[in-house]
Amino acid sequence: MGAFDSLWLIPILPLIGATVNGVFGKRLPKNVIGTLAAGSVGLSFLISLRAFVAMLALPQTGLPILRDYFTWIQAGTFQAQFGLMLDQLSGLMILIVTGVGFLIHIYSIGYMSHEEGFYRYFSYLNLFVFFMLTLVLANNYLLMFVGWEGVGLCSYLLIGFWFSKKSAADAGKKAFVVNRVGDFGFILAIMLIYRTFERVDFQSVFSRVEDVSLFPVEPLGTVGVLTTICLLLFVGAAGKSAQFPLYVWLPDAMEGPTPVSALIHAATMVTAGVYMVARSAALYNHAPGALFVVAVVGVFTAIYAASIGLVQTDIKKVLAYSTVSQLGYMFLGCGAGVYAAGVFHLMTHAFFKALLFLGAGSVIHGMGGIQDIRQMGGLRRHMPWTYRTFLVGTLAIAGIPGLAGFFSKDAVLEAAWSHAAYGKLLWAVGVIAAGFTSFYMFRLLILTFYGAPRYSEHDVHHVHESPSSMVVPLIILAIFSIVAGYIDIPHFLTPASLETEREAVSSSTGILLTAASTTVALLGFALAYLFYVARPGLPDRLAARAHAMYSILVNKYYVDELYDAIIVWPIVQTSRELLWKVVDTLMIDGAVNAVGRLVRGSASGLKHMQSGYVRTYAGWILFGGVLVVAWFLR
Amino acid sequence: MIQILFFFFAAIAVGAALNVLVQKHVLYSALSLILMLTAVSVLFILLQADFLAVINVIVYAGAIMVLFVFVIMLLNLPEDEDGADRLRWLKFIGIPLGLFFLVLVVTTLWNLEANPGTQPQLVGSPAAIGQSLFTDFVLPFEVTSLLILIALMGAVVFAKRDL
Amino acid sequence: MLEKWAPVLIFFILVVGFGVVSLIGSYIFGVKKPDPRKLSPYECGVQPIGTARERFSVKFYLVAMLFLLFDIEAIFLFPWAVVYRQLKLFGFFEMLLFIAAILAGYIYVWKKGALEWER
Amino acid sequence: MIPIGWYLILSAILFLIGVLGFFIKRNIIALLLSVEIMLNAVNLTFVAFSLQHGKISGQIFVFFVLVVAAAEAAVGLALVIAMFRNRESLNVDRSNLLKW
Amino acid sequence: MIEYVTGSEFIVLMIKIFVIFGGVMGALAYLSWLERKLMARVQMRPGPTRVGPFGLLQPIADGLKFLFKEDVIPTHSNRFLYIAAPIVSLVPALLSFSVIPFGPSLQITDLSVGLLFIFAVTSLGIYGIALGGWASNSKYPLMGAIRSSAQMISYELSLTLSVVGVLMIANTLSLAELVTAQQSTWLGIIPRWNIFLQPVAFVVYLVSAVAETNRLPFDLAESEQELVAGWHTEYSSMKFAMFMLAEYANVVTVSSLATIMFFGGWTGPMFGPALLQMALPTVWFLLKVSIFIFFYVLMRATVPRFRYDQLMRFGWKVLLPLSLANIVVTSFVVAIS
Repeated sequence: MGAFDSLWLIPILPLIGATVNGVFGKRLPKNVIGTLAAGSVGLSFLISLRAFVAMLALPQTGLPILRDYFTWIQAGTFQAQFGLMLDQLSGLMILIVTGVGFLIHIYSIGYMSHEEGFYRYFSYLNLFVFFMLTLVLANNYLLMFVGWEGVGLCSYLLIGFWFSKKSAADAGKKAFVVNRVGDFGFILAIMLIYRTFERVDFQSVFSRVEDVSLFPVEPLGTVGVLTTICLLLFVGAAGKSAQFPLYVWLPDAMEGPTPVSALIHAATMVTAGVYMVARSAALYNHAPGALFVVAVVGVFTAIYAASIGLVQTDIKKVLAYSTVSQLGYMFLGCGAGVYAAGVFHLMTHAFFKALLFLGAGSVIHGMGGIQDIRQMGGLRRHMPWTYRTFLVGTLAIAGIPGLAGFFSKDAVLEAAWSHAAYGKLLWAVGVIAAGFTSFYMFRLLILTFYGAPRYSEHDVHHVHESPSSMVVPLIILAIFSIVAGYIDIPHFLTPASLETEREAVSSSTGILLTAASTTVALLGFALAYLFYVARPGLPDRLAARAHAMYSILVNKYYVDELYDAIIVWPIVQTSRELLWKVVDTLMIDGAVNAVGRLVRGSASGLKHMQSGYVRTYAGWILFGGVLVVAWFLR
Repeated sequence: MIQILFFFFAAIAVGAALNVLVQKHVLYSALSLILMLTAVSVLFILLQADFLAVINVIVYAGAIMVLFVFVIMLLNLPEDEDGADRLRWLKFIGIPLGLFFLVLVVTTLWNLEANPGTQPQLVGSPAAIGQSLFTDFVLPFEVTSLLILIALMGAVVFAKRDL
Repeated sequence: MLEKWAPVLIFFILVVGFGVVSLIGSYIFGVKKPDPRKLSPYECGVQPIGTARERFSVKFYLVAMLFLLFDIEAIFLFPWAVVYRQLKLFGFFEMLLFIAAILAGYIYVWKKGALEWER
Repeated sequence: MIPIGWYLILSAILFLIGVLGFFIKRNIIALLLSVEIMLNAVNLTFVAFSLQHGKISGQIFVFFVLVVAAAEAAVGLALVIAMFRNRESLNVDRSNLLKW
Repeated sequence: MIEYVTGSEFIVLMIKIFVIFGGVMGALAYLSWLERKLMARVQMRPGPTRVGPFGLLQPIADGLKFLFKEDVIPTHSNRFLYIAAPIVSLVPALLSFSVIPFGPSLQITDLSVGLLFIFAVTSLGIYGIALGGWASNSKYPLMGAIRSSAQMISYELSLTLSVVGVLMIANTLSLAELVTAQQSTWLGIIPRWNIFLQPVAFVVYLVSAVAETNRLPFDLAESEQELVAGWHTEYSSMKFAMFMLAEYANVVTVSSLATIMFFGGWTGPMFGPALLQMALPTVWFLLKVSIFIFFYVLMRATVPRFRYDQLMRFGWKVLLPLSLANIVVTSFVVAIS
C-alpha cells in the first residue's frame, strides 16, 4: 500500500478511538482508554508523517494528491465528494494537528487522571481530532464545513466538559452561539461559491477563478462577487479564529480543561480560520479589498487583545487573550498577502502556545486549582521543569531572537511592511502589539515563578511538580518551540500558490525591521522587569493614576456588556414578552389545546367503533374495501 | 375439454370453500380447505403454472394445513361454538355488502367485451421462475428470509410457555 | 402442456377407483357380526378410561411450525438450484445470506430449547 | 382457451366466501382458514394475470404470498395456542378486551 | 378430445398405465412375502411355506383374507374420516408412480416438476395417518398418529433439503432428465452417478427416507411394545390392507427416487439382441430398487428402535444442519468450478 493510499486512515483512526471510547469507555480501565485515545492519534501521526515525507519526494507537478472515496451528496447538478486532498499546506496542518494532538493526549492522561468522565473526555478529544483532520484534508468546501462544524461541536462539548458548573456550561453555549454567527457567513460563502462556480471542490473553484469568463458575475461584478465571497469566508474565519468582534467566546472557553485550551483554543481549532483563508488564497488574491479587511481586522485584533492581556490576572485568561492577539498576527500575515508567513506563525504558535497552556495547566495542577497569578509566585523552586519549559515558551512568544516565535513574527511583520498601501502603519501597530505581548508574557512569568510565594500554605498544601506524563510533552514542545523557527516554512509553502507578487523587502530594510521588533520585545521585557521586580509598587500607582484607562482594560473594553445590552437583552426581552407570553401561550398553546379538545370530543363519540370484537373491525375493513372497489369500478 | 376441466375444478373449489363455512367442526373445515386449495392448484396447472401448482400443494397442503390440523387436534375443541352470537347483525351487513361487491366485480368483468383469452406462450417452469426470482426480485427474496426469521421467533415466543 | 398432466389425472382416477372399489368389496364380502365389546376402542383388553381426545404437548405444534418455516426455505432452494449455474457466484452469495438468516432462526430455536424432547 | 374473466370471477367468488367466513364463523381457527381462502383467491388472480400479460412476475408474487401465508399461519396459530391457554376457548368474541 | 382419446398415443399411454399399475400392485403384494421370508431367514425360521411353493401364493391368500374379514368400525369414531383415511393414505402413495421412469419409455408422464410432484403428493400422505389416528377416537391410534406425523414432517425436511445438492448438479426437476444426466461415464468405467458427487446428500436422504416411511429403526409410530400398532390399531380388513399397501408403496417410491437421483436410474450396461436391449433398462432399474428394498428389510431385522427424543434430536440437530451444510458446500464448489 502506497503512502497515499492510507490517507483515509488518518482521520478514521481517531474516529475509531472516539467510537470505542464513547461506546465502551464506561467499562474500560483508564489506562486502556488513554492508550487507545493517544495511540490512535499517534498512529495517525505516523501515517501523516509517512504521507508527508512521501509527498516531499514528489515533484511539484504531482501535487496536490487527491483521493475521492465516495459521492457524498448528489442532488441535481450539485455534487460533493467525500474526498481528501494532500498538499504542502494540508500536509503541514495534519502534522501539527496529529503531532501536537498526540502530545496533548499524553499530557491529558496525567492531567485528567482523577476525572469522573475520563472516557468521555478522551472520546470527545478523539472526535475533535477526527473533525479537525477532516477539515484540513477536505478537498471541497462542503466537507471542510463538516469538519468545521464538527470541531465547533467538540469545542462546545469540551468547554462544557464540567457541565455541572454553570459558568462552564454557559461558556460552552456562548462559544457555540458566537461560532454560529461565523458559520453563517461560511455557509453563505459556500452558497455563493456554488452559485458562482457551480462547484465546491477546491481544484475546480480555483481553476475557474483564473478564467473570469466562466462564471456569472451579475449582479456584483467579478471583483464584487469575489470580494463578497472572501468577506463572507472571513466572517466564518473570524468566528472560528476569534477575531474582533467575534473573539468574545475564546476567553470564556478557558472554563474547559486546560489541555483542551491548549489543543483546541490555541493550537488547532482556532487556527482553522487562518487555514481556511490560506487555503482560499487563490480567491483572496483576486479580491484585494477583502484581503485588506483581513489585514486590518487582524492587526486590530492583535493590538486590541494584547492590550487586554496586559492587565489580566487569571493565568489562563492572559494566555487566552494572547492567543487572540497571536491569531490576529496570523491574519495580518495572510491579509498582507504573505499567507506563508501567516501559516508559519500558525505553526510556531501551535508549539509555543500549546506549551504555555500545558505549562499553565501544570501550574494549576500543582497549585491544586488556583489560577490567579496574584496568589502565585516563587514556583520556580517547586516546579523546575515546568518553569524551564514555560520560560522557553515565553521567550518564544515574546520574539526573543533565536527561538521559533522570533522568526515567524518577523516574517509576519516583514509581510506587513511590504503591504502596498498601508504597510508602514500595519507594521507599526504590529510592532506595538509585539511589545505588549512581550510585556504581559514576562509579567506572567515573573508573577508566577519568581519572587516570594503569595499563596498561603493553608490553601495550598503541597506544591509539587507534575507527573512525567505531563512533563515529557512539555519538554518536547519546548524543543519544538526552539527549533521550529529554523525550518524554512515560507519557502516550503510558497509553491502551493500561496503567494501574491510583490517586491521583496530589501535585505537591509529587513535587518532594520528585525532590529526594531527585537528592540520592542526587549523593551517589553525590561518594562515587565521594572514593574514587577525592581519597583513592585509601580503597577498599582499607575493603575490609580490612569484609572479610567485601567478599568477599561480590566473590563475588556466592556465588549461583553455591550453585547449584552445590544444583542442579548433585546432578544431575551422579545422572547419573554412577545414570543412566550403572546405567541406561545396564547396562540400556539391555544391552537394545540383546541385541536386536542376537538379530537377528544370526536373520539369520545367515535370510540364506540372500537368494540374490541375482531369481526366488527373486519366489517369496517370490508366496508372500506367495497367502497374503494366501487370507486374504481364506477 | 379444458372448459370442462375448468368448471369441474372451479366447482370443487367453490363447493369446498363453502363447505369450510358450513362445517361445524373446524377440523372438517380445515380438510375442506385442503380440498379447495388442491382444486386451485389444478387451476394453476390449467394456467400453465406447473411449478406453482406443485409448490402450492407442498406449502399449503403439506405444511400450512398440517400445522392447522395439528393445532386442532392438539387443542381438541368442542364441536359447537359456545353462547349465542352477539354479533349476528354483522351477517346482515356483511353478506349484502359482500354480494354487492361480487355483483360489482362480475358485472364489470362480464361487460368486458374485448375479453382476451389467456395466452399460452408463458410457462411457469422452475427455471423461468428461478431466473426471475433470483435476479429481478433479489431484494424481496432476501427480505423474505427476515420475515421467516421473525415469524419463527414470534411463534416460538408465543407458543412456548417456559421461556 | 396439459398433455403432460392428463395421464396424472387418469392415473389418479384409476387409483381412487381401486381404493373405493376394494372398500366396497370388503363391505360387500366382509362378515358382519357387530358386538359392543368389539366396537369399543382398543385399550389392551380393559375398559377404556376417560376420553381419547386428550391435549398434546405444545412441542408437536412447535415441530410442525418449524417444519413449515423451513419448508418455505426449501421451496426457495428448488428454483434456485435449477438455475444455479446461470446465477454463478452471485447466486451463491444471495443464498448464503438467505440461509444465514434462516440459520439465525434455527440457532434461536435451538437455544430456546424448542428442539428438546427430553423435558 | 378460457377467458381470463372467468378466472377473475371465480377468484372473486372464492374471495367473497373467505370474507363471509370472517363474518359467520366465530372460531378463531376458522377465521384463519377464511384468510387462507382469501389468499388463495388472490393467488389465483396473480397467476391468471401472469399468463394474461405473459409476465412471470405474477407467479413470483404468489411465491411471496405463500411465504406470508406461512408466516401468518405460524404466528397466528401460536397466538391461538396462547389464547387458548388463557381462556380455554377459541371464540373470538370472548377476546374483546382491546377496546376503548 | 375425441381425437386424443382414440389416438395411438393415448392407447400406448393406457397400456403403460395398466402395465405400471398392475406391476406395482403385484410388486407391493410380493413385497410383503419378501419381507416375511427374509425376516424369517434372518431369525433362522423358514417363513411362509404352506401356500404354494415357498409360500409364493401367500400374498394372494392374504388379499382374499382381507377382502372377507369383518370390517370393524368403532362406535365412537368419526365415521366419514375413519373410512376416508385409508384412501387418503393410499392414493398419494400410488400417485407417485405416475412420474417414476421405470425405463427410457416406461414412464407414464415426464413432468417438468416431477420431483416436486412426488414430494407434493407424499406430503399429502401424512393426512391419511393423522386422520386415521384421530378418527379412531382411541388413545393409542391418536398417540401413534401424532407421533408419526411429527416424525414424518421432521424428516421430510432433511429429505427435501438433501435433494437440493443433486439438483444443483443436474439443474432439472424432471426425473427423466435426472436419469439421462447420469448416463455417461468417467474414464469409460465409472458411471457418472450422483452418489459419487453427493455422498453426504445420499446418506442424509437414505436415513430420512427410512424415517419418512416409518420403518425400523424409526417405526416409533407403531412401536408394538408401546402403542400396539400405532395409528392403525383400530383398523381391520381392507382398510388395514390399504394402509399396509401405502406403506410398501412409499418404500418403493423412496427407493426408486434414490435410484433415480443417486444411482443413475435405469442406466446400465447394454448388450444382447434388440428385444433384450428394450427390457434391460427396466431390469437394471428394478435390480437397483430391489437392492434398496433388501437393505430396508435387513435394517428392520437387525437394527434396534430409536427412542422418540433421540429420533427427534437426530432429525433436527444432526440431519438438518448436515443437509444445510451440504447445500452450502456443494453450491460453493459448483460456483468456483
